[in-house]
Amino acid sequence: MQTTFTILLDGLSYASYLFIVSVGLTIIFGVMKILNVAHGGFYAWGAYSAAYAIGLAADLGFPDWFGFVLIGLSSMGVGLVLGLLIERLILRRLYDHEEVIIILATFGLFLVLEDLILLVFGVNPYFAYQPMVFLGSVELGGILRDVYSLTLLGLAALVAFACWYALDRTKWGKILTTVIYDREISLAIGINVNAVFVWTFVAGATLGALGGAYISPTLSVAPGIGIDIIVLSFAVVVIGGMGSIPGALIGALMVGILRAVAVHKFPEFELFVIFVVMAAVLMVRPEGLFAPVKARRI
Amino acid sequence: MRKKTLKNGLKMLALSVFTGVSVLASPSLAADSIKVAVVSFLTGPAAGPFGVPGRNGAELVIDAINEGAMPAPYGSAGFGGLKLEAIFADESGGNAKQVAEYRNLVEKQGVDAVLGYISSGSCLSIAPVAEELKTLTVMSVCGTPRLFEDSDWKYTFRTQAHAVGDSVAAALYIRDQLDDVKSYNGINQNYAWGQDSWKFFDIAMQKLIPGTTASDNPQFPQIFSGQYGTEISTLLLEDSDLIHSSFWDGDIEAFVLQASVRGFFQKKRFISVAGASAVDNLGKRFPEGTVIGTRGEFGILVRDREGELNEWFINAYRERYGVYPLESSYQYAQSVLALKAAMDKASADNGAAPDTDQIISAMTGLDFTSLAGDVSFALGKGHQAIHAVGYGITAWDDEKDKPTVTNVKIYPAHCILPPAGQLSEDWLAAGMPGSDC
Amino acid sequence: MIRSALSDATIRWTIAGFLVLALVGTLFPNWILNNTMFGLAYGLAVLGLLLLWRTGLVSFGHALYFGMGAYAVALLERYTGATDIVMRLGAAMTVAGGTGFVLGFVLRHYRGIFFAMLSMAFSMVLYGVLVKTEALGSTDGFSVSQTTILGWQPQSKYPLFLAIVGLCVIATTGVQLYLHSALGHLTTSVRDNEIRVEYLGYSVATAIHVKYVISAALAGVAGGVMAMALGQVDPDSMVNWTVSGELVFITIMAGPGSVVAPFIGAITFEFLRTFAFELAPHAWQLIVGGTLLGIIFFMPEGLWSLTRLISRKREKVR
Amino acid sequence: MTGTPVLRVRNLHKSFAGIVAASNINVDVADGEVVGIIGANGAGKTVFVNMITGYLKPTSGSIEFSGREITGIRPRDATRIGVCRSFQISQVFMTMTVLENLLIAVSLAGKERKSLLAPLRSRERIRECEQVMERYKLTEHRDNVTRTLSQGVRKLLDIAMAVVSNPKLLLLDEPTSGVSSDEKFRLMDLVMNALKEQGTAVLFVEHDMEIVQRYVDRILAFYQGEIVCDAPPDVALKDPKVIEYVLGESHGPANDSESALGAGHA
Repeated sequence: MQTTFTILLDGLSYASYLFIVSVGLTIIFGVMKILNVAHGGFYAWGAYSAAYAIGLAADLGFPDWFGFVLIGLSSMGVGLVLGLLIERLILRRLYDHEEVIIILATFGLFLVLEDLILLVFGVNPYFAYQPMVFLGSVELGGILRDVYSLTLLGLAALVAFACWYALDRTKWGKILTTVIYDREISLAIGINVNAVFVWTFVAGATLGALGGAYISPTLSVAPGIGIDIIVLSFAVVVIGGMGSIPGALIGALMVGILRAVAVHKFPEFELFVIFVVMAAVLMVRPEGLFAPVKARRI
Repeated sequence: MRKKTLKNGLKMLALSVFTGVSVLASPSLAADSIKVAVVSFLTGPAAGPFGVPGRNGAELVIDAINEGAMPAPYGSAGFGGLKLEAIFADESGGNAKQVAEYRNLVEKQGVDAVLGYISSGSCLSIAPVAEELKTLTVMSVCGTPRLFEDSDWKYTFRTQAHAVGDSVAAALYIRDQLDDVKSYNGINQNYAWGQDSWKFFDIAMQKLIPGTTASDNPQFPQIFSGQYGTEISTLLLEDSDLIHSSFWDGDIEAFVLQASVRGFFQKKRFISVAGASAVDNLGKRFPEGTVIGTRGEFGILVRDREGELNEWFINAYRERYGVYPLESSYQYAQSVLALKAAMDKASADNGAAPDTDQIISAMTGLDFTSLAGDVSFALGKGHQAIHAVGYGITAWDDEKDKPTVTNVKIYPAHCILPPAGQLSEDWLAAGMPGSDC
Repeated sequence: MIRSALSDATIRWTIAGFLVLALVGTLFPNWILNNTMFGLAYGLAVLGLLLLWRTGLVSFGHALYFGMGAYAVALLERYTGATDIVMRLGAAMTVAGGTGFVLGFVLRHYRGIFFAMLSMAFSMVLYGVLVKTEALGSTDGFSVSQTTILGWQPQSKYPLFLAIVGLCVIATTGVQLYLHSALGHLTTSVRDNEIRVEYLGYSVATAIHVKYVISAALAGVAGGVMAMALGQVDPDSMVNWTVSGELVFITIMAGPGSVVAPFIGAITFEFLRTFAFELAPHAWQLIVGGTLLGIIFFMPEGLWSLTRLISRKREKVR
Repeated sequence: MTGTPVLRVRNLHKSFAGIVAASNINVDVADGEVVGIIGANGAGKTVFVNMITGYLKPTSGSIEFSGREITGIRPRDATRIGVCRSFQISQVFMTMTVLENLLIAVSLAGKERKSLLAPLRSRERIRECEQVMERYKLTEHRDNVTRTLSQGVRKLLDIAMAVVSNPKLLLLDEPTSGVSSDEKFRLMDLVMNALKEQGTAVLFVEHDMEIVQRYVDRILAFYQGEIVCDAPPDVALKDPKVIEYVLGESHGPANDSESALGAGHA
């Protein structure tokens, strides 16, 4: 019982983290049909800039809670700057290329972003533990847990709610849904698809950066942290259905809980199990468990 | 017509094979200096805690020896009279990349010898290539006993005692200093070093403290994964009293930070085989009361120990780099000293500028003095060093406002390592005959 | 068969080119020899990807076969002690080709992004297994001892180099002959119009399956060659998704123009990497990534388009 | 009508999620007969063609080809036994030349699969393709990439590719749609004469009544998935039902979206 509860909680908190990162990826794919490998770069940049800012603020004597402000600011900054630059300067010119070529271009971007991190932030790991220490711990299921990791659940719920609200309850959401459904019709009825693409990409990038920034206090922020998260979030997005937000939620929950069960009970299957599920979903239901409605034109 | 060209082509091909074979030059050292690559992690999670301090330790001692500025017995200038020109290379990127880099160092940059390597993975993959390229390679930090127990190497040496010593010393220390350990578990990295460390610790515990029980669910996260929430939960849920860990790079710092927020160190005794770098790097954030080792008479364990070499090293290092030398600084310096001792001996036996074979025969089975203890190449047919290993308990020194260790206990080599010619697992299984500590 | 092969100009030039490489190889210092062998290994894998690309398919999971080939060599030695080149390459090809044959039954129904993703998922399954299994070397991988050639232990790297060059000649010739056969021309047909191929009476799935198995076997051989040339296998530099990405990168860089392009591309890549790493160890990925973007923007046909540029200039001069 | 018909369709029925696209279709086509299929958009013409060539599986009913049951057969198997088709939107290999297109078609038409491993450009194959190009007046476009050719030429190529295997039954889906009006008779003359030489039975879907009248032996008029008239052209075109349901609407431009198959693959 206690074990089950702990596994569930570990899984949920890991799933929340995966969801925050993956939802950006899935939004970008849904609207722009781009599978963005550079998303791992946004994640890493978010983590680095937040960790750097938190460390700097601590040295300057700011209170520990200020870290939360910095997390928000740095993810928005990264999303805005990198998102705008990359969409405007690079992706914009590639929209008429084959989708696999675009994937490859984002792979190139990812490599570039990785090394820019080394050049800007250096090669040593950063520790931005202040916000985690600030929130302390609480006993749940017989063991102490750090409150910070639990707040991930709340943040994920917030992100999910915000996505739902923006898509379902605002005019912007209607426009977005139209573009997702049919790009040509949207153009025909006068929607500025270019603007939609830019802001979608910025929003997706910001969410990726937010994932990195928010998780940074709980890990050592070191070169290469963006590599594993890409394939994990690909797995999440593919399992749930590329382009589907509820899909990303389900995918994240499945991956998170599977991983937690594996680590607790069958550690040697930790990585294996995630990709087996990914492959299985692709084989049985290639469009994912929660594929968004598509305008079929065949 | 076509046939003829083909025939001629084949002839030339045969000729070129022949010349290709004969062109292979035999290794020889340059006249007045020797070029040595020093390999350690210069980027990534292992750079701060291990790679850079190791590199600095080597650099400091190399420069001092080149200038003849070391205290006795290393006061003479140069390595067998030769100046050592060091190239510093990065160890990160995985084993395959290290092998490629090693080939580049030897074949492209033309180094005469290679010194260093922290990860056991690197050492295991480099040794066969060193053999192939006939290049003297002195390993500094890595710990897996497989290196010399699975094979014999001519060109590879290791100045660091292997993981069995660390594990047996750990079990001895627990027996001698902690009285309430009934059960234990471990969190170790998922590669040679982590796997070996846990395996040997487990056997040593069973032999030295009968009645204790090991958990059936030891954790093996991937190296450099940096995030241990789930593993910490797993360990906390169990009722093991003591947790063993051989984490050494940035992972130990990440683990300690994540675990201390969750009250891990109030609930569990923690023994860290090689995490002393975190004691310095995390300062007050490192939990007091942790059993800490440095895999030898290195770093924080000997920080206050007297002795000319040790004091010179600490002072010179602090002067140059502004911080205390860490475990890896000692380990790299120890490799440089081994090279110095061997080359001095080889040049005394053979005249100036010894060649690789002469250095190798001088180094084989050599006894030499390290910064804070003695070392001898006693295992692996004279290629694997043995030395004493110690542990202590972390504490905060309020007066000096710096971390310190108490209850330091050093176990001599014969208590913690198998005698020559015996495999570690056999020796452990036999109840460690000859170990009388 | 041989005569018809030699009547093909590309094949003649390819053989001549490799012959020159073999001859020049006698003058190479070891490090160039090594890097060239790495390049040739990558080239073999890329040759397989080129086949798929001409069909309009991009696999983001060919590190699966590359890694399998490499591990086949390492495990064969570990469990049987065999170090002979024929057995090593045979094992690498069989394991990779066999796996490709089985997975091909699934993958042949996928296109575009789904093909890319499913390939990636399969390769990451292998990665997950290798990294977590101690018996398979976990993150350390294994060392691979020097290769013997029909029982002979060469004292230098050159004989192995020569054998690899020979292998490349066979592979390139084979692929070129295949591409010129009716079945091979179906590559482009399938990319252009699957419906028409079906209505001409041929199974698109079979056409793709054949290509997939060939490309898997080539990647397997490539992994085997890499293991022999390097002397080490490990999951992160041979099976992880970044390796698949690198292979696709070289494919794009080389361009689909010719069966020689993969080798030119791969050798260029290997030297680019070596020098970039030496000159700017913290910026080499930046250089590689920037090159990739540059090629996508300015050279959509890859490096091979340079040769066409040269030949066009020559025509003008005439 | 004597002997076994080339095509015998009995009680064919097809519905998509409850919507009936074809029902109660009974047709016999004799050797060498030319049959025109007319009907308004959405009347079920292309669905019918798609069922016979195996792209769609009928919900019920049976299709026999030369006395052999072929209901629900796969397209490639239909092709192999001699049921071929052309497409409303020409389906050719756009990045290849006319010769290469035909070479592929010829090599796949070979009964022996071994030939697939031989070089594509064998002398015999090229000769065969040259004959086909001669017959369909494609010789001048021999080495042009099809992407650069006019719709009419592509249509011709499309049909030529369908015919190289000498099918016994050929289905042409709107052979003149998208072809300019001065080209269409030239095209149809070429095609129908060539087919007559081979003795191929032809079923063709057509909106253009001029074309229909000129070439067919018989007309099948579709309305809401059913055949409302099956008669020679002079009879059928005067049938009141045909006039009301078919001709009344069919003079507008052909709408591409009707085809469940053609669009999206262009």
